[in-house]
Amino acid sequence: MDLYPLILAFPLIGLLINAVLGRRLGVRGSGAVASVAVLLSFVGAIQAFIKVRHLVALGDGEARLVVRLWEWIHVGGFSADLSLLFDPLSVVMILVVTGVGFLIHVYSIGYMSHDRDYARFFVYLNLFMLAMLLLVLGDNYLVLFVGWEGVGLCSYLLIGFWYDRMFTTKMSNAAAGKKAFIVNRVGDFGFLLALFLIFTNFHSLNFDTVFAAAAHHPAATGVMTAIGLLLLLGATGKSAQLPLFVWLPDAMAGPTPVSALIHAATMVTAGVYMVARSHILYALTPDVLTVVAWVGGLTAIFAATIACTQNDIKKVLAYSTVSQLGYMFLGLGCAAFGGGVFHVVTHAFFKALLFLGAGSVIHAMSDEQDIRRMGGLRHKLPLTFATFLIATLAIAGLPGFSGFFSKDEILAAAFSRQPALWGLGVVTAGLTSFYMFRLMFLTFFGKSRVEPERAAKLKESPPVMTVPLLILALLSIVGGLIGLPPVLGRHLLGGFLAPVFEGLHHIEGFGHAEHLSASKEWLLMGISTVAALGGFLLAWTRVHKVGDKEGLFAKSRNGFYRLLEDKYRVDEVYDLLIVRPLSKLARFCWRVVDELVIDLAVNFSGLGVRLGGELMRLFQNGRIQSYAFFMVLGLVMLLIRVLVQQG
Amino acid sequence: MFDYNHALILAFMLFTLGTAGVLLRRSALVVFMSIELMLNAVNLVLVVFSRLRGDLDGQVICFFIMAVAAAEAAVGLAIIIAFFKRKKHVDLDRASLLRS
Amino acid sequence: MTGLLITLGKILAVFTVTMLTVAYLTLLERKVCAYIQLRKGPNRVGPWGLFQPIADGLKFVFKEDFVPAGANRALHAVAPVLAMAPALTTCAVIPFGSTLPMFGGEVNMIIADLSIGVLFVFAIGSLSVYGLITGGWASNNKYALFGALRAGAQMISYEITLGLAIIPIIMATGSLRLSDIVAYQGAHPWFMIVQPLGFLLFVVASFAETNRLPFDIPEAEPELVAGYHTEYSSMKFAGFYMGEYAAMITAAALIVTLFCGGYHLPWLENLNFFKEHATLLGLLHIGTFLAKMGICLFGFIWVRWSLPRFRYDQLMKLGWKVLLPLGLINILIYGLFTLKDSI
Amino acid sequence: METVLFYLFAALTLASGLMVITRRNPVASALYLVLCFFGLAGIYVLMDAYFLAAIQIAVYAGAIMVLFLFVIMLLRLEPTELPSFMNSWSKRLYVAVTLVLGGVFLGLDLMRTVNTGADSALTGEAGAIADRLFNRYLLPFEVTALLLLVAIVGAVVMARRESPKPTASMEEV
Repeated sequence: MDLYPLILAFPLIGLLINAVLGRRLGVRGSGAVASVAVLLSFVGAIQAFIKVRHLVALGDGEARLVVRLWEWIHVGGFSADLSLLFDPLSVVMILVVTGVGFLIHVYSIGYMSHDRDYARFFVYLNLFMLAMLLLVLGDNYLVLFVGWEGVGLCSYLLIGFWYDRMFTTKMSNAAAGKKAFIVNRVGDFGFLLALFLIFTNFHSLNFDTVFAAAAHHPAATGVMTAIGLLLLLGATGKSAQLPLFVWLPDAMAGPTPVSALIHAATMVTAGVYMVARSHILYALTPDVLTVVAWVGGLTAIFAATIACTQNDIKKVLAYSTVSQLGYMFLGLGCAAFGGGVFHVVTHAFFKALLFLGAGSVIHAMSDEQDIRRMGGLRHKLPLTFATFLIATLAIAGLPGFSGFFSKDEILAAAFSRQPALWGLGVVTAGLTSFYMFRLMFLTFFGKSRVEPERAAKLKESPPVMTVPLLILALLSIVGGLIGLPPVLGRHLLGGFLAPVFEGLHHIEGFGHAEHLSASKEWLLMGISTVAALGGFLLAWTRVHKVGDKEGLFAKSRNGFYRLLEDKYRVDEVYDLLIVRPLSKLARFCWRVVDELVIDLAVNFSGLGVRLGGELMRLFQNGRIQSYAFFMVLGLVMLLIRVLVQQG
Repeated sequence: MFDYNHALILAFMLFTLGTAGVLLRRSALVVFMSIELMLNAVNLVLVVFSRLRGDLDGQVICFFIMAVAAAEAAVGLAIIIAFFKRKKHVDLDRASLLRS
Repeated sequence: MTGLLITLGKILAVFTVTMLTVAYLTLLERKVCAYIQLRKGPNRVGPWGLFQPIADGLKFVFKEDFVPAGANRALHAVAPVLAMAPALTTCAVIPFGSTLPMFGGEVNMIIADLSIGVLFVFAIGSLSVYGLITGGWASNNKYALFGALRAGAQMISYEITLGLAIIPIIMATGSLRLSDIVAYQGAHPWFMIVQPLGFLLFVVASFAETNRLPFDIPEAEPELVAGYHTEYSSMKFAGFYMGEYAAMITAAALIVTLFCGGYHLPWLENLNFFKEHATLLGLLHIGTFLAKMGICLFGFIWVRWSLPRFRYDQLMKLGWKVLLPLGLINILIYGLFTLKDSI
Repeated sequence: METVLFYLFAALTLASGLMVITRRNPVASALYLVLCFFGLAGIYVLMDAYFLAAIQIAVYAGAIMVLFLFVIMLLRLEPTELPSFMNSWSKRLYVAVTLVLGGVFLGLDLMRTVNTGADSALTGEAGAIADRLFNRYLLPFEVTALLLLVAIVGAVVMARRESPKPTASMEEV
């Protein structure tokens, strides 16, 4: 039985069941319903994968299945169907989304077992799966946009899931959710404008039509550039790139599985997916592609530097996510669309693993997130420690682990296209290694700094949480094998995705990807390995060795460190540049425009009406006979007019 | 045969008398009667034109006007009675319930 | 010109006969009353009191004409005329005979054979209430006013029954002309037989319309002194008095015309003898009409001295809740019969 | 003959119409109105509208005006003051404007003539009108009947004696 056409139905059914019956099912029942729903979707995804792979193997270039569900909008010259597009790109995405999603669902059963609102949580999670699948599977920009907004909504709902708690002393969870939503709106605004431009220029929002039209009759350069930049704006919002990344660290207010699922593994990669999907449009405007690369590169190093100084276990991972997303954009910008997607996949594995591991730690630590109060946990949480270590090795890019291959592919592409960004990438790789091992050392090594009452309750998480960790750990190790560099073997993923990026070959400058020579490949791999090891050594010497000494967390640091610790004060800058002027403007609108101008106008018009009423009152005097008089007057006038007219 | 023009002028004068009554008299009853006067003037016009056109429809409409006038009289007089019960007068100048 | 003269002559004749009948009806009433009450009645003026009406008339003329203080003089004076006029006017459309050969032609024994005779009767009949109301109100006397209001209410109420009672007759004859109705009864059974319910209703309503007992609420001596003519005396009172009797005569004439075959006398008028002598036939018709009317008038008087008076609420209840529905049902039944025939 | 009668009736109608609106006493007004109706009925007869004439008398004079008289008597209305043209500014205005405009209208109207050549000698017999009423105008006729019923019910409800204990708010009104 083919489940893939129903892939959207399962999460929908799951969320409906949970919405109605969730509270009666109990946390296990409710979680089981949600998990099974996602599992069925995952099975459908696997089926779709097999079919698509079969089509790819046939090699006639049209490796795609379209499931048309129904005609959605048909207005004038505009039509949009709700139809699902299964091609290699979307299949890879749904495999990751449903696969990782399933593991996280299972994990959530354990993590949320003590929460009173588990049903609502699983409803949101399923809703998220639904929206994400819609986003990835839609065969036109409109469906993609619906999914796009849907995941944004779920993100907002889940960040503010514990709406009654405070995230930091200054910010409530609800406020964090609002921040995410509003920052995303900025990006969505760009996205929408891009959609309008696409429609006005290509008269369709369907991917095929748009790309075919764009490839053969590109619009004016300015328009194409605008479309590319506006789409990029949308992507930076959703994927937390410069300058719209500020919401992601605050999104850590949500439950940790949410951080793993949405804010690390899946939703934030929507931007990457969208850019990869629109590769034709970007290929037609190389300048924009350069911008993409630079945005990615700068974001990567920017976030990596911040991550080096953070003390909240989830914050470190959040900035790490931003940084890794930057990598992906770097890859996209260097025309390594396949590489970007490859990094999406590997990153989904190890970042989900990291977050879930962090969640396991937090769970064990009774909701303590500050690594300054951890240390030496490897004895108490052996499984968590082991998996976390694997993930760290993977993200740090040590050879053999998944992260190594995907990062290497991106860096190779950058090397051939934007050497400067390659340098940035290598430095980032080193920084990544550094902050991850710093996190490792502070959390799992050294002496325990755990508060006694928390230490008493410290114990390994239940199997329902650790089994997903193990599976993800396995994937983190072997995940890279699907994309081996040419010198080592076949690039399975690249071959699979090739039909998607077929169109690129017809565009000047994007012919067959020029492969680096084997020696250069080896050299590059070596350099990144060295960078990773360098980061590890730096962490070893600067953190692990001095870890227990006084002053490690002291405030007396140099200015740059404090700047990093304060996340470059981007939030403050935004506050100063945007939020405060805006609120000043709003205040101006309130005090001056509204109260003085509008209210006055309203009052004046009211006065006018009143004066008019006073005037009319002279006639409406309540006396029947005066009414009758005016009637007769009118009648006589009318008659006179008629008579005069006639003769 | 008499001049139908004169019948029309008679109707007009009757209507004017009725109008004057409606406008000038203070007693609701007399105003009501003046309205009947106006209705009758209209009836006369209808009958004259019915005669001129050789069509009975005018007279049929007259009939309907009379029937409606009867209904109107019943309701109108009931209103006057109800009004009188409250106010002990039927003076339109002092009838100002519409005035707040 | 001859036509006008003939018409004037007929008017004169009818007026004279009616007024004479009125005069002697008063005598008749007193006589019948007396005999019903085992008395002799007036018998001093002339043989069997035959000159009594003349004496009464003279007495009225010489009485003081009193107008109460605060009365509306003009209306007070007009009221008796208003009371009498409708009754006399109604006589104009009643066929009191067929035709008489006169002045070298046939003369219809009817003053004005209107095509809307029945409507005319009702239109004029509805005016008779004005005399009572005006008189009662103009007297500036509360008894008179009450009497007037009651008279008005009663007459309006019973006029509806009166109208409903004869609708089947109109349905049968298909004409509003009274002579047509009489002619119809010459060829068919009298409506009295065909329409017993209608006849009954009409008679009862006629009693009420003429303010005769048992419906003489407007006068009602015990409660209202003398009702609307409490403040009347002399010839003005005589006006009301004569008006009442004239109304009685009109009512009797209508009953005869509408229900009792009018001037027709079955069988006898079909004799060959009368076919040869048209004048005799005409005279026979007139005589028949007068005789029937006399019987009717006697009935009026008989009822007056036999039945007690209704209370006001009983009267209204009877009118609206009994007679009116009965009249409607009568129309319905007759309509169904007609429908059956036509199908 | 007919012309003479017409002017007689016209004069009667106009004179009594004038009386209706100038009498102080409402009873007098009502009686003059009845007279006015008689005049009109006469004119109807002159135009061979017999049925209407009869209905005019029966309905207007016989029913509606009796109702008026009833009400006047029931309410024991005192004779009202005639309009005091001299002391009411607004009424003076009414009269002036109405008369001026009415005069203009009448003047204009007198200049026009209706084509009286086409006198149809149509007679408004009961049968002919009944034919119209029950064939072409059956629905309006039925609706009128319904209207009368509604009017009766409405009148009864409205003029009904109010509940023995009126609420305070009703009293205030």
